[in-house]
Amino acid sequence: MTGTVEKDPYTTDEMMTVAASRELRDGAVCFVGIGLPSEAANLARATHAPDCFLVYESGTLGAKPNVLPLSIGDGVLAEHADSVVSVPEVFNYWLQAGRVDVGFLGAAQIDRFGNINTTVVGPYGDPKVRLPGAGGAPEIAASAKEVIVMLRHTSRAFVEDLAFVTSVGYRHGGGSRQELGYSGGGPAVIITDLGVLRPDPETKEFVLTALHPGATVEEAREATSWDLKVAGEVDSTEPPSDKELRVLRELRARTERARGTRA
Amino acid sequence: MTGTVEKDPYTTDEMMTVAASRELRDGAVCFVGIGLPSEAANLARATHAPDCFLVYESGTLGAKPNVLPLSIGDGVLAEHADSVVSVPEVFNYWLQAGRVDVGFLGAAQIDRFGNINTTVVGPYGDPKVRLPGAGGAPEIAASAKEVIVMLRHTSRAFVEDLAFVTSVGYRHGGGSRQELGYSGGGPAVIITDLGVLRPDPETKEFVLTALHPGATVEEAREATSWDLKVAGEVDSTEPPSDKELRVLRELRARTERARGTRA
Amino acid sequence: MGGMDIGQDESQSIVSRSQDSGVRKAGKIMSLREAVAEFVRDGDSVALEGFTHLIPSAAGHEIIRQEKKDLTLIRMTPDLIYDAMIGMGCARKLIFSWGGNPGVGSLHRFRDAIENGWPEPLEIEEHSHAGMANRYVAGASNLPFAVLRGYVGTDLPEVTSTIKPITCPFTGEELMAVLALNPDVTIIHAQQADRRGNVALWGITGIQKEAAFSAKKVIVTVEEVVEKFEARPFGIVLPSVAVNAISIEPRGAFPSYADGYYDRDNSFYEAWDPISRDRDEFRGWMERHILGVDSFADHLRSIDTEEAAR
Amino acid sequence: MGGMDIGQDESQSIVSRSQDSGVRKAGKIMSLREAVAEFVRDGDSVALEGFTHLIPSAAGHEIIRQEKKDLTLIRMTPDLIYDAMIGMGCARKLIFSWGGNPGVGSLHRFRDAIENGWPEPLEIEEHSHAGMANRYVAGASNLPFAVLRGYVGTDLPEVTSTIKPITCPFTGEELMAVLALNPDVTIIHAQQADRRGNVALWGITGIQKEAAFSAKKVIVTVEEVVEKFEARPFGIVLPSVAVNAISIEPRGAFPSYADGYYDRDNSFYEAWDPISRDRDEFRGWMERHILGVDSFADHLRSIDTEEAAR
Repeated sequence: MTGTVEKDPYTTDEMMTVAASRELRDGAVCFVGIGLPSEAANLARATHAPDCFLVYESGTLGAKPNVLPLSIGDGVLAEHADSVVSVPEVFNYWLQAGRVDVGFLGAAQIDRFGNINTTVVGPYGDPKVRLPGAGGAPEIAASAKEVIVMLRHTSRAFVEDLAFVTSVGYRHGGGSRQELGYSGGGPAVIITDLGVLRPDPETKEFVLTALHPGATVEEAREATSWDLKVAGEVDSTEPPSDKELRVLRELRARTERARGTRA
Repeated sequence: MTGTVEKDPYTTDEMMTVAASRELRDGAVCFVGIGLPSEAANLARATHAPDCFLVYESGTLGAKPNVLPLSIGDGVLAEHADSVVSVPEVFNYWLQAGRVDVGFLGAAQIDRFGNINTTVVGPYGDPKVRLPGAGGAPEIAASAKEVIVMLRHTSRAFVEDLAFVTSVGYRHGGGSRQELGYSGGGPAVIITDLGVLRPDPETKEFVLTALHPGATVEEAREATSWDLKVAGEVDSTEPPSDKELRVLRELRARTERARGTRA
Repeated sequence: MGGMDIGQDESQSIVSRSQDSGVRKAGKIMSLREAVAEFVRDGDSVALEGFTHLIPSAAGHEIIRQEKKDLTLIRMTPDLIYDAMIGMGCARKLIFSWGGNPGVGSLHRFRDAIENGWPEPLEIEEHSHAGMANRYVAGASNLPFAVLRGYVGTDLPEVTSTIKPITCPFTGEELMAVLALNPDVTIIHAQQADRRGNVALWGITGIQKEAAFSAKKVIVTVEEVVEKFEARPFGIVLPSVAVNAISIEPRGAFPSYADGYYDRDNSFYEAWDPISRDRDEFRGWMERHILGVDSFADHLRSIDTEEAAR
Repeated sequence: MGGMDIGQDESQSIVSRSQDSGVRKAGKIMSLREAVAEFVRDGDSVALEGFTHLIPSAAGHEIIRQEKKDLTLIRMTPDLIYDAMIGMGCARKLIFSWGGNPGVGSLHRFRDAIENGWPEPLEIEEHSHAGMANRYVAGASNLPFAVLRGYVGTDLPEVTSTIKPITCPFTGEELMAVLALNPDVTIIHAQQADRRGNVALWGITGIQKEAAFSAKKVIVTVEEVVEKFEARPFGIVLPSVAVNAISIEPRGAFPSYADGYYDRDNSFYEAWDPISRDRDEFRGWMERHILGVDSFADHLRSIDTEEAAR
């Protein structure tokens, strides 16, 4: 409101969301889940990628939510969508057919090749923690042309060995993913609260290629259970711009207001 | 309009349509084709079977045409339908799923076991007459709980050996149809312009069980290339009632008027 | 075997199994109590579907009130209603693809049953969403299996016996087959029925059509009965011949959405977390608000009263 | 091999085959002449679908005018437009399930080609409607085959190599598999497009969605472009990212129906019988009314003029 605008501080989640949103090219067909991916995709749509085509697994095609959906079945996804189809149709005619350019995935555990566990911690038949399960993830991992993984960087999440392979990344690395016959290219990037990891072109092992402002290589190594490889030159992520932060916060505020009137 | 009503003469096609319409029980789910079957089903709906549920292969469910459709894609089928679905859905979720009680079939050739040819006369690779082909018939024959066949009785149609089996009736007779694993019961009746044929419960060979008024056993035998079996007691079809004829002719007249304004 | 023995059944027609006469009776309006009593039997496989929109909560409560046992519960996204049914001991087995409290966190009763066998051991059969969706499609199509590109390279085929490889007879390619789902009963919630027993859904219609068409018997709860349906973008209609029973249950999808009627009550989803976290707290809540009331309408009043008393 | 080599292709993604960049261009409006010139190549497999409603007649004429050759024509119900294309020598092969003049009789050019090889031999691959519909579904789903209960006991598997038995890996049951269809180009006619390139169809929508989604490239002719679609019962919308080109062709489905715009011109269907019965008569009519005009609009004027002159 005043003449000069101070640079706002921002949270690590905001940095993650902004970094993910920047990965989306305008016009891309994005398969979006609820939570941070939905924030990132809608931030992109409200900033540099107005023609981003959002597909939610509940069957909304070209969704244009003005507030963030509370769940995959939220009416705001259907309201301004170009089309609404059945769940089999969105998985078969869109995802499996190779029409999705970018898919988002979260993870409870991830390994160095971007394989993901969202099923169980501990033995399958006698679990320590029973997680929600597969949902749409295995086929997003299989068929989206590329996958953006978003998760917080902790040594419990970045593990040497997955307890369960729910969704395939680069499998055992190298060319081993291709043997499975999937059309999707695999995880292109892992965005955490500390930085950005991208796969080595040959080995397909994920390498730390950028750090968000304030994060250090040491922190990233400590938050990774395997011996994390670090790029020769580690980029520094551009902090959220004023516009990115403003648009993201307006989106969240609108969402909060809408939630308030709903309960 | 006057006090007494004279019995109208009627055509053999009208007799066929009326006889077929009487086979439809109220509430039955009927899979209907264009032409005589559509006339018969809509006559039934306008007389004794108002809750007959008409399914057309173009995807109209619970169609209630007030005039006869010109083709399977006619708007009158969609206009008052309970639902309109895709072609895969009508074949998979309705016909193949066993939801159809009665299906209608026509035929270019039929044999003593109710197998049907609508594909070709002469060798397949060097045809004498190329017929339209299968359409929806093979799966109606396979999956409708029962099938009503309507065709004119001629020795060219009622043949000893089919040139091509497009749709299966009782196959080689006896229990040979069951070996194919189809859920549908097979052809329950053949209605011709001369009379009615029904399958022998054991051999499944079609037997002349009724004659329409004016037709003779001799005529039916002459119009059948195999040695036609005749029931011990041949019923005489009840001629079209005044109401049946009036409703059928009104339906046709409405249809003619509608066609006239369309061209 | 609940709903899993499909394909081995001697009759290949889904519909004929549930029909004694050749001619189908159209769906008739009856109370939800009657519908559940008549159509849901102990040991049945039961699918309550609604992909976070139009969740048939009222029907879930009625099953709990009628103390149905040994059910095989089928649902892509087992959430609050399945958490409650599992915690109340209705389920012997769960077939699912994602079990969480959407936007909030864990399903504590679901986790307690799987992790600790409370109140009784829960057999699980898990798939991906695509796998579950295609299993319903196969079931609705009266086919014993469906084919998809998925599962290869994951650990799911090792733990789920209803996933098997299949080879394309034309190209030789290997794909994955999943066994069809044909629930004994499917229950969905829809916005409207008309007087002839047709059912209209709109907004996100998810997997409801396939879940209904794959089942031997179908119960639909609706917000209201109307004279005539309006045209709605992307609305679907289930003809009455595909429905066995219709029960009028306004707000029957609470706390989820019913497009055109109400939005999700997010505070209830958040409140479920503490309600369900502790076994005794859960049991007490269930006794007060589900077992101790006569209907879903009474349930809604009872939670409003408790809310107001705070 | 035209559209039949699907599944053997190294890329398993339908869409990526037709896209050079990672990001898809939305359907853009261009003249039908441009669209056919750009997207339909000699030797292509081409599906013009519309299940007796919304038949893409204007596009069929344009293909004839551009003298496309060696096409593999795919269509469940080859009718007047395919009769014309076959008679004009556009087709090397026909993939179909029912070939007739609906409500009138035979397709004389179709028969002449199959019975007598005129104007050139026509290879045929025939299925049932259910088989064709499921082939499109498989194609749209990027699967190499579909499964159905059918064909067993008929002579069709003997003459059609794209039908083969397949065994359920769970139940051991034998069913029939059909090879997926993935046309190089699918062309449909729809009622409306909006300015962003989305396409709306309503009334009987048949197999058009699956035909479009199974194809590598999609051309849609429309009655008109509107600002915003209205809600229509059972209407469907193809998002612009699934469409390559949109051409505005009012009455483009003549002589078939376009629900909300016009009904079938039955007299034309009847007139086609004598027009197409004789080779010279047919050829002359084609020269006057299709080859000799510039557009479908001119075609409609030319037949009106001939009609008026009688």
